[in-house]
Amino acid sequence: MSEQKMETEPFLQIEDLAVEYYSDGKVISAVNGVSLRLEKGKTLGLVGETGAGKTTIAKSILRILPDVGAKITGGEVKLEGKDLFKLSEVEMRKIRGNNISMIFQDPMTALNPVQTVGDQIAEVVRLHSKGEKHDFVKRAEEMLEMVGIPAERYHEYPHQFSGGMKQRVVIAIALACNPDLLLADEPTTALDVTIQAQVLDLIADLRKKYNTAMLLITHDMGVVAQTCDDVAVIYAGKIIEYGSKEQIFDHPAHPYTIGLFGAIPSMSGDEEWLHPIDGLPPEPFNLPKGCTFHPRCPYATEACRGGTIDMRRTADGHQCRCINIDTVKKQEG
Amino acid sequence: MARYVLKRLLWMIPIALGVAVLVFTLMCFCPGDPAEIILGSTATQENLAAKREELGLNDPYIIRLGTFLSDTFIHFDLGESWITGASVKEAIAERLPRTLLLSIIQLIISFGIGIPLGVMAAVNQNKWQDNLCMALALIGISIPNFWLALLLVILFSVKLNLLPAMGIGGIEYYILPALAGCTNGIAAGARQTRSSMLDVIRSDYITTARAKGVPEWQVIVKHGLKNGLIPIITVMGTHFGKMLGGTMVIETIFAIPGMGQYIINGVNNRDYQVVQVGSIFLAIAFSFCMLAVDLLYAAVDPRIRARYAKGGKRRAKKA
Amino acid sequence: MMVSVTNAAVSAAPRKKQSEFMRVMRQMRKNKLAMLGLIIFIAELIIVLLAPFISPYDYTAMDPIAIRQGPSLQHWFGTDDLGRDIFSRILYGGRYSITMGLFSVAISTTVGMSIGAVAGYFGGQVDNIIMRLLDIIQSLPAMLLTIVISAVLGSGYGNTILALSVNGLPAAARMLRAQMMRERDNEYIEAAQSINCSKFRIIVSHLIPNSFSPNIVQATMGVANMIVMAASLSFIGLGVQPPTPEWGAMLSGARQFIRQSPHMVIFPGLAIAITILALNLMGDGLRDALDPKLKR
Amino acid sequence: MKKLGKKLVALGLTLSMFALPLAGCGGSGDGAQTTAAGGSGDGGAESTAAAEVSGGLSSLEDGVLDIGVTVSWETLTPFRSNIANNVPFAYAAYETLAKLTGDKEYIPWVAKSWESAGDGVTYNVEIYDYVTDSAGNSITANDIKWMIDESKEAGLKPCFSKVDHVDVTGDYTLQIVMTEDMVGAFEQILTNTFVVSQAAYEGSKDQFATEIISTSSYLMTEFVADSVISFEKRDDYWQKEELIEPQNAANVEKLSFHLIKEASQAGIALETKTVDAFVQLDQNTATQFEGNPDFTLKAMSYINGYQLYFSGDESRIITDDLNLRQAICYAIDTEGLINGVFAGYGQKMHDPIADTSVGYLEKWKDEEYYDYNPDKARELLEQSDYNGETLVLLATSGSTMQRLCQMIQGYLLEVGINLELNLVDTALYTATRLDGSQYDMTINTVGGDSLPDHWSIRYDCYAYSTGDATGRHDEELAELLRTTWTQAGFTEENIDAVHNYLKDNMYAYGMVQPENIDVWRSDLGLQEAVVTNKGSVNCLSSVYGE
Repeated sequence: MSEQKMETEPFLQIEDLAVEYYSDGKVISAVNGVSLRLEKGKTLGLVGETGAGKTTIAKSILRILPDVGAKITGGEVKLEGKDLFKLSEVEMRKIRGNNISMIFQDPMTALNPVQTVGDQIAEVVRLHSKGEKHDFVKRAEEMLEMVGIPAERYHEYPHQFSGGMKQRVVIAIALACNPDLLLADEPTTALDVTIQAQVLDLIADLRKKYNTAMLLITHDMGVVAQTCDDVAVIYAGKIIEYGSKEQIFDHPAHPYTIGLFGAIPSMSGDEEWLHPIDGLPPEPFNLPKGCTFHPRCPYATEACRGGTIDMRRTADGHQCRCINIDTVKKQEG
Repeated sequence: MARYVLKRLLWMIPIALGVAVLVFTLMCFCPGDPAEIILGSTATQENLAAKREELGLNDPYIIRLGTFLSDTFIHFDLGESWITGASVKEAIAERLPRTLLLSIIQLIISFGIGIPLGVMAAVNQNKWQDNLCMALALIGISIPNFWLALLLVILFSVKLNLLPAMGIGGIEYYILPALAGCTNGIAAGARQTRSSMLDVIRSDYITTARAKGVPEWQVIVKHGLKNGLIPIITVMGTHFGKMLGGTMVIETIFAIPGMGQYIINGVNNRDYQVVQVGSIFLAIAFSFCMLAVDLLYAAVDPRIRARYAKGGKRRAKKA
Repeated sequence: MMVSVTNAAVSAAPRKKQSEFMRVMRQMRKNKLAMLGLIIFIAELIIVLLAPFISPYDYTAMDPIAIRQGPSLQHWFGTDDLGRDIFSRILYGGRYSITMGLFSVAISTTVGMSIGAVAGYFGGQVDNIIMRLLDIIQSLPAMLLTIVISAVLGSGYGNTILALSVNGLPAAARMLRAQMMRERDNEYIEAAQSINCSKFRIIVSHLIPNSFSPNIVQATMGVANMIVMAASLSFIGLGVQPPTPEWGAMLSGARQFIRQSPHMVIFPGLAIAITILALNLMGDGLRDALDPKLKR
Repeated sequence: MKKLGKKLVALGLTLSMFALPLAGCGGSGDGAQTTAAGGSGDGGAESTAAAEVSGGLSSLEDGVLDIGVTVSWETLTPFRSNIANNVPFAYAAYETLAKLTGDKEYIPWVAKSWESAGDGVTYNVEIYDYVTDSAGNSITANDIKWMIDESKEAGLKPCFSKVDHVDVTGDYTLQIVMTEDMVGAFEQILTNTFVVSQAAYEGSKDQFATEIISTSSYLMTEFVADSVISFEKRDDYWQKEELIEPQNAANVEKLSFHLIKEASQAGIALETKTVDAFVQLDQNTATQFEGNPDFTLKAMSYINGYQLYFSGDESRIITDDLNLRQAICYAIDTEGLINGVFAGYGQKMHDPIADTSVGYLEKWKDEEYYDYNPDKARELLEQSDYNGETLVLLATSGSTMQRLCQMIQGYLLEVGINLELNLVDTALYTATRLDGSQYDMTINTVGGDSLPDHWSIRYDCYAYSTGDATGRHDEELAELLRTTWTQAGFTEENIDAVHNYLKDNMYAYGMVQPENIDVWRSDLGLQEAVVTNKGSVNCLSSVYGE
């Protein structure tokens, strides 16, 4: 459905991914038709409000959606040409933690409280590499040093570490087998600002070292600006704007993206009022027809309410899912 | 850790003393005169009076309590049963292991069957396995164990002639009594495991484990179950008391000469010595098992182990 | 005085209680199985209360011809070894068994909560002594203590209730104390202290209403345990004696005929099992409705 | 709704699964007949299907005769109280000077002979001079004297308190002097003095608590308190073959007695061959084996009957109301009791004392003794000054006693007498039975080897501080009793006089004398069973078909 066909196969290709949840009788379409592309070593920022389906996308790439209520109902995810959804569970397990790994949002609960920190790292190494127990321990100690934790603390338990230190352990686990793709699900949200910077720098150094591609999920535009190459804005399970960082930051085309930028206090101008986007994100089980943003969009026209809204190319070449790009561009100017 | 265990062991002495005083006082208020029971209905008044004097029943309460406590706790002379003259120490040495063996087998079966059932129910929640497990658990809790004991005897000993219906001997003698006694335990274990596993499965470190490529069953058992064990152990600990009590009834049905029958006969025959000393030993054995359960906490959860190591001031929350 | 403390608590804050009660009921209605349990239990209570009118035979009438007959049209549950109709005896027996369970739980919960309240609020030495006493009582298996006490008090309906109520007591006290300890550190208690509420008022109108919900759940399950315990007591010859048609006594009396006329053993056992099943369903529903995070 | 449906289906599925055991034992219900089969009225009848006598003890798989019992010893000490002294293995454990047989005569055992010195209190006893125990110690008169003195001092068995002193008159002869001339007192010493070597007893590590060194023809091989006790025949038994009385013979190689108190398990133990025989099986459980060719039932009169004692205490209305007491006796249908409670195994009594006691006159059985007659009962009730008060019946809470009391309650209600049951456990019963003010009637099974024995503890108003056993003060009856105590006074018309006095004043009403039932595997080929004085088969000395 994307306009131009890239010459070489992209490193990671997601086509029309759709995921539905079932809870007491109601069907919730968390992700309905998401297509993304990521080059090797590059970073893609996935930005949107909570509940827009960001984490679901990451989890469906790794196929670790909690199977009680969630089901992938369509689309495909190709990693270096191989469609992950076609793989058997055993093959998928070889990829998890080895080719693709994930960092989670809340470090406080992301580590197993009854297992030593070192063992948790050694476990992922053991799963994906041959060798004796002491090799894995050595590797785990290396990773601890690499993320700035003294190796002596190998045998300590998660409750003996601070939030920031725990996130470092999670990162050590994720990067222990030098994965090709790193899915970072809001890695710094639960940390305070000073620790946030250290963690981001740590991720950046390690990625440069192993040339790891990263899908960064966040709702913090500052983090996107600092680390991402491309940006995709997601709203109610659909990508509504997709382009390079410069294109999105300099010329946001979709009213929602503009609204997002409007909600950030900019250091330069002294705005009396921030412009929050009025209204609330739509109920996932009965999404509005046509453009899902039209109830909250100041530029909504009759056309927006009906029919499917496709991605359009904007002036500077990035894509946007809005039929009134021109009128919006004129007024925002 | 050793400090904590020592503290708990020292703590058992006042508990044993407390139990001794409590049961002694209770037995004093028991109607019925032991002398008449011993000598039977054909005894003359002089016989009875002599017997009462010999048993010291005429002394005031405080003196009798004093002699009893000094005999038991200082001289470790556990005396003889008033009715049969059999030494209490030997009787307990013979019977306590049987009752404890039966209770511990029941505990192990309850853990052994209860937990996997609970995990299976939690893993495929709301599927047929879940409903079946929970229905089984509900039935298990509802059936009184002595009634089930009778039915099991009919089914397995009489109809199928597989297992001995009564008496003591090899391990096969303990299967039916243990089975009858532990259905409540299995049911409680399964229900508790299911509810704590449901909490655990939704937590983040399970997703982390899955993201690491850990096989599903390892995720559930190694990561999930190990974290869910604390509330399960708590329920099992409290349930062990009920099981030990239940064993007393099961013993009467399966003609197992254990502590239960011993104490019940003691109470019926107003055999004060047997009931008092029997209760003390049952209480001590019970406290040892509860201590073992508490130590299980520490073994399973490092956070508690840390608290114990730090002088163990706050004992693990029992609620 | 202690006993009245808790009754006063319930009446002292009815308004807040009402909404709480409604919320609990709404939540219970959602849980189908809990409603099933509630319906079965209520049905049992009604049938048992109407026993004199709906039981086909007088439960003491002996019919020397129909000794130990299996279930038939005239006698739905068959007759026992003295020719009495088992169906009517189970209806009457329900009065004894269920009320025994209810009363003993009521006593043990009330007294237990009073002790728990005192220990919970005053803390320090008082709490320590009470807790050590409870340790001693709890270090004995409940059945043993009940046996000794029922031997002291003698057999019979009232005495057995007292004997049974002893073993639920430590658990109720401990539970309320633990809950109160948690509630005591909340701000609204400090607020009440700051406007120098008397200690008594704080316990009655603030601490207890917020702490006793787990006790309710435990009480529901407690009734089931007490019924089984009462039946086991009769089984070993203590507790209620056979002239009174209590289910446990019927079961105990009938067990020697299990080979020739098993129906005498099956029906009382089933009656006990169904009552406990209903109570457990209610207990589960109540626990989830009252405090979802309390999924102990 | 779909979710609930699935839950209910699962619930139903498991319910049916649990119905399996119920159906299992339900199925058996129709197997054995359920109606109470009318048992044989007279005692001692064998109701076997005429299975031909075969196999004998050789058909025992493990060569051990396993016998189920309902009473057992917790300790094996020879100094015992009267509790559980009717255990079937008593004869295998210890021998006594003499043995009281099923047909009420004293046969010599360790004692060679004994005779009274004429003054009614002194008796000379001679024992065999070649008696040895299993450890090889030889038994002399000193051992016997030591045993009697020790037993008297221990005060466990009241019969020894009637011994004044014992003198050794020779290596194997001794003289026993009683405190008073009482019929049967000396004989009780003969049958209750265990023969044990003093040296062996004092050398034993725990005074024979868990081991036995006795002169018995059996050696105890295994003992687990409250569970099992096993014996093996000794080959070095001291008595010469030809001098062994048939009641003392040792005809079984290996024996094992299993304690099974649980009523429901007794029948099952027989069915599952856990035991090869059961002594004193509960009558209702025994009906299950009637007409079953694999099992032989042997019913014998029990030594005691169930007696209804009326209170003699002034405070009770029943004490002076003879009409009320007689009305109660006529209101009780003893045949109904026999069928309802003892499944037909029992006989109506004609005196509070059972017919197995020494001194029982057979002619009493032909006399009219308050046969069931509700109209007469109502008539007597009119004449009595009873107007609706609730009488109290005190009894123990054993399962048989409970059913008996409930039936009596039913019978009295029919004629218009309200009765309240006060069922208590044994300990409480022994505490209140002597206090006549606590009850109007009490049921007990008081026996006694001989009549005076029974009478002295029940009706002698000088026996207890409160009068007789129910608080009655009847000097005239006490005089009458005393005439029968001495050997000389133990004549037929004295006994008859007491019988008629009790019958006319109705202080106690003998209701039902149940029959003990011993159940045996038919292939053991039990021929003529030797019967003990307690009314059950003596498993040691009985003859089994070879």
